[in-house]
Amino acid sequence: MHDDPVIRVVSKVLIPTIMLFGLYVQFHGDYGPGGGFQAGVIFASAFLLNAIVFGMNKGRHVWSPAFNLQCIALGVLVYGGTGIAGLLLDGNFLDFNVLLANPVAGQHLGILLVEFGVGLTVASVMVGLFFAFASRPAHNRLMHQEDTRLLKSSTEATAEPTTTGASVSKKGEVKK
Amino acid sequence: MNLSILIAQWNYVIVIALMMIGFYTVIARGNLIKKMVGLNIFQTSVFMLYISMGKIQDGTAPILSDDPTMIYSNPLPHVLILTAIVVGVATTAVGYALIIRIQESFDTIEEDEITEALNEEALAERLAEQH
Amino acid sequence: MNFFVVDAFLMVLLTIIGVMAVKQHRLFGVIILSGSYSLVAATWFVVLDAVDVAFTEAAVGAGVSTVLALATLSQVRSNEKKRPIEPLALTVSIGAGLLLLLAVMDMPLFKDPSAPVHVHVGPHYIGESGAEIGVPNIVTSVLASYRSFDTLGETVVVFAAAVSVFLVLAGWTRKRKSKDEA
Amino acid sequence: MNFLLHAPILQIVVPLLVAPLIILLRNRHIAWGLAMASTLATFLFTLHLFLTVNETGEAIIYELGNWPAPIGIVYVIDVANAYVLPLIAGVSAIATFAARGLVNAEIDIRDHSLFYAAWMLTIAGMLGQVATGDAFNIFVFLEISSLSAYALVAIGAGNDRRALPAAFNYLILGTIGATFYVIGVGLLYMVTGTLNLVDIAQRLPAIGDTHTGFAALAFISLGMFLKMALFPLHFWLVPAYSYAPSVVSALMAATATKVSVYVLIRILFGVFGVDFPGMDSLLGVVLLGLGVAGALIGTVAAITETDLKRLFAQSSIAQLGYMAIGLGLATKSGLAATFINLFNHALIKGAIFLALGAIAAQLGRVTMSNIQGAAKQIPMTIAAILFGGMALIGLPLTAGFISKLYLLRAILEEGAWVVAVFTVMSSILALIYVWKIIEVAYLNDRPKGAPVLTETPAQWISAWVLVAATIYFGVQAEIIVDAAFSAADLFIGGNQ
Repeated sequence: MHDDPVIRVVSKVLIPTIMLFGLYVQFHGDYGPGGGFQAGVIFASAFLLNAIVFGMNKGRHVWSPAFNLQCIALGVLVYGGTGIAGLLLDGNFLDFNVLLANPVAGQHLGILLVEFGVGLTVASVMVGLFFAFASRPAHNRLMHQEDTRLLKSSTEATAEPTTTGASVSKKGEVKK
Repeated sequence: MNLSILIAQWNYVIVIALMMIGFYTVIARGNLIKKMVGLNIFQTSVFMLYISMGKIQDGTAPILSDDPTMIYSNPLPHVLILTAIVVGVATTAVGYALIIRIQESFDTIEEDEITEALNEEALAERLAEQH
Repeated sequence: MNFFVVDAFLMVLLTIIGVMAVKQHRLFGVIILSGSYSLVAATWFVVLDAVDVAFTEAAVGAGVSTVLALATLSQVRSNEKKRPIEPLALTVSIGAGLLLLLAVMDMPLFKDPSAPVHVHVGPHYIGESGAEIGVPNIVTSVLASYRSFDTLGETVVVFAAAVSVFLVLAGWTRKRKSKDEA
Repeated sequence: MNFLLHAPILQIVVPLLVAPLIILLRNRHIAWGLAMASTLATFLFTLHLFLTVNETGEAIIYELGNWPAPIGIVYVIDVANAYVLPLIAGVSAIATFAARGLVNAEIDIRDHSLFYAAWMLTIAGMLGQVATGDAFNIFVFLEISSLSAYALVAIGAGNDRRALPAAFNYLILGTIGATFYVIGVGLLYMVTGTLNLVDIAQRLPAIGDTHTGFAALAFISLGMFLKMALFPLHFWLVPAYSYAPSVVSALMAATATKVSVYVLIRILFGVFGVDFPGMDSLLGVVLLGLGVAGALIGTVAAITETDLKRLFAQSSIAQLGYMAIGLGLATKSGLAATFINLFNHALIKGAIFLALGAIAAQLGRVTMSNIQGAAKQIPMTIAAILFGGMALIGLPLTAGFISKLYLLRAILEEGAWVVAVFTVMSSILALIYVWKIIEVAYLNDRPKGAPVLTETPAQWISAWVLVAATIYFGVQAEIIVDAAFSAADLFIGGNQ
């Protein structure tokens, strides 16, 4: 697919637009429909488009799996941290009124922060899920190759499987 | 049952019918993907039940405007269902991940074939146990 | 009247898609029908004033779920094994349906402004959220402030889904981690 | 500021936020340390709540975001859930301690931080369900704990591929159960306009005898029956417990179904109340009948099993049957008996499954044939299983005896002789499978060529902590009995 110039050019235009729209949905959620969750999904779709058009490896290069996993956790922590902040400022957990001197301003800040947390987690989870599902066959093939090497190198066909995944793929291997 | 009420409440009646289509698919179908699809239909229909109860005569979307006479539909069911949709997709993702692993281990996603494989294994174990 | 026509049309459409999805044996068709079911449901949500829900349902039910389903489909047999109607399952689902129909008997009328949901807690959100939170979208106010803890739970559910899928599939994260730790 | 003032929420938030922290740091040693520290902290918080609530006798209401009920979500800690929370937190802390060894043995090293994250989420989800005072919040936390539990069960596929279909069935039935619960809550919300449990309970009597209320009751009960694996909706439980990694089986067998039982009690007795129309037939016919059937069939099924994890999973079905019988009596003493049983059974099953885990870590599976004569090689581990088994039968000096005693007393108060006979019969039948284990492990010699089993104090200490607790609460039963009766008192007033 990455040879098709039309798709390449169109997606180069589309990807930033989708991201911009994602940001709009994220921050306009106070005034119209939208919010962290919807924005997260939209934002993620930009990354998915990038990965589909320019290849999985390039896609993974943009947002590395390790960093992605950290973003997933970070979003939840931002949300929870906002709650804890309310608690430290002598309010209850998730009390936004105490965040700033003016309760309504505090509510605004609180909502902004938690929506950001939701958006961050959702966007990274969606990208993460996509890679986890889409890379599965390639990953499997890799494991199969390793198993074949293992089987060749040792005469024992019952070599201890090293990982949970490998034990499964080994069964498939033996079947063949 | 009073038929006239059912006709007046036809909206709920159809939602219930949809729910049961989904529910039947989950419990009756043996294909695991079909089960997940049934679950999706079942849950979406439950969302519709909630949204139905939030609707009010002549209401509009619950986004405040300057017009004080405006009637808004109840936002609470909307919030609950937003949460429920997210929970639903989370379950779906885990379900599909399990289906992929089941396919790799059992080479099928038909429930009866999996059960057959399981029974064979259990039988073999029982025989091994007796010896 | 307009509302009735659109509502009825979408409801009928949903029923047709639902029945087709159950009867279809090609899994690709089943998944696409399931996605379109969510999409039509999203449209229906707009008609019933639930714009935020519609947005999410379209993005998630029609989008994410379908993508995940197709990713799964690419690795399995593409047809469902045909099987006869299960009498027990049919009885159970009809029983549950009848129970719900019974519930409809005493339900507050559809769109009735005097229904409990429209007089008890809901009006507080509609009437006071402007002053208490100052955000025009009431759904956002309720979601992020009044019922903020539910939304924290929701975010954690998404997080849990990611953790669970990575654990189950043990795909790319696992590969990276072998470098870091093992 | 005083952290203890926020204990009602911190007990949930600490494990909930430790999960992402574990992922962020991604070091398996830190992961275990964090899990251990947070479960301990949670246990202390719940203990503090238990003591405070029992001292003052008043419920603690914690308003999240400072929004009062029913506008916002509130957490309500009363004598009933202050009794359940330390149990869950305590068993979780002990299981987390045992996890150090068991996880190393059974789970791939690269999955450890993910595992501990899911582990913490399961615990946080269970605590949240128990502590919350909001009907929809129960659903959210139920899903947090269930979703991570599905994955935890599925990791068992590293040892046995049957964990995968087990996890999938668990997922489908768990989701159906949760969706039924949501339907029921929706119907309740429809007629009352509120989601706060106390508020619903106050508004329900005014609604009167409606079909909608009855359907809500039916759907919530069905959903919870599925979640608590009440016979005949129990078929997901046995595979899920037996193929999950040992430490997961231990946590789930000890706590997961108990949480659902508690939620059922809270909704049935705390929201609908015993006088709700249709309640008498649900309790007196459905719960009592299914309870008796479950108690008998679970025990009989346990006798036929040769795999010990499966055997004790089947016995859980029987024990859940006893709990259902207690609820079905619809009396204060019946409810108190269920509360006692809930507590004791959690300790017993936790002990048994942790001990089984110590063996499974070496052998992969624990069957009657591969523990032949094991008592000589691993006396402490086998003895823990033995004590657990004796407590399951209900022999004196164990906590199981107290459970059976109060259950029988409650049954006889109602004059339900038939139920009493069946309950005793099921207990006596339980003797058979415990005897089978004694025979195999103590009276047989270890066959030649069988793998040599070893044990270190680190492996059996956690099981023995729970065994010691069963014995302690079997002798010093007053603490539990008093707490259980005051919890029951909350739901069924003194006139009954």
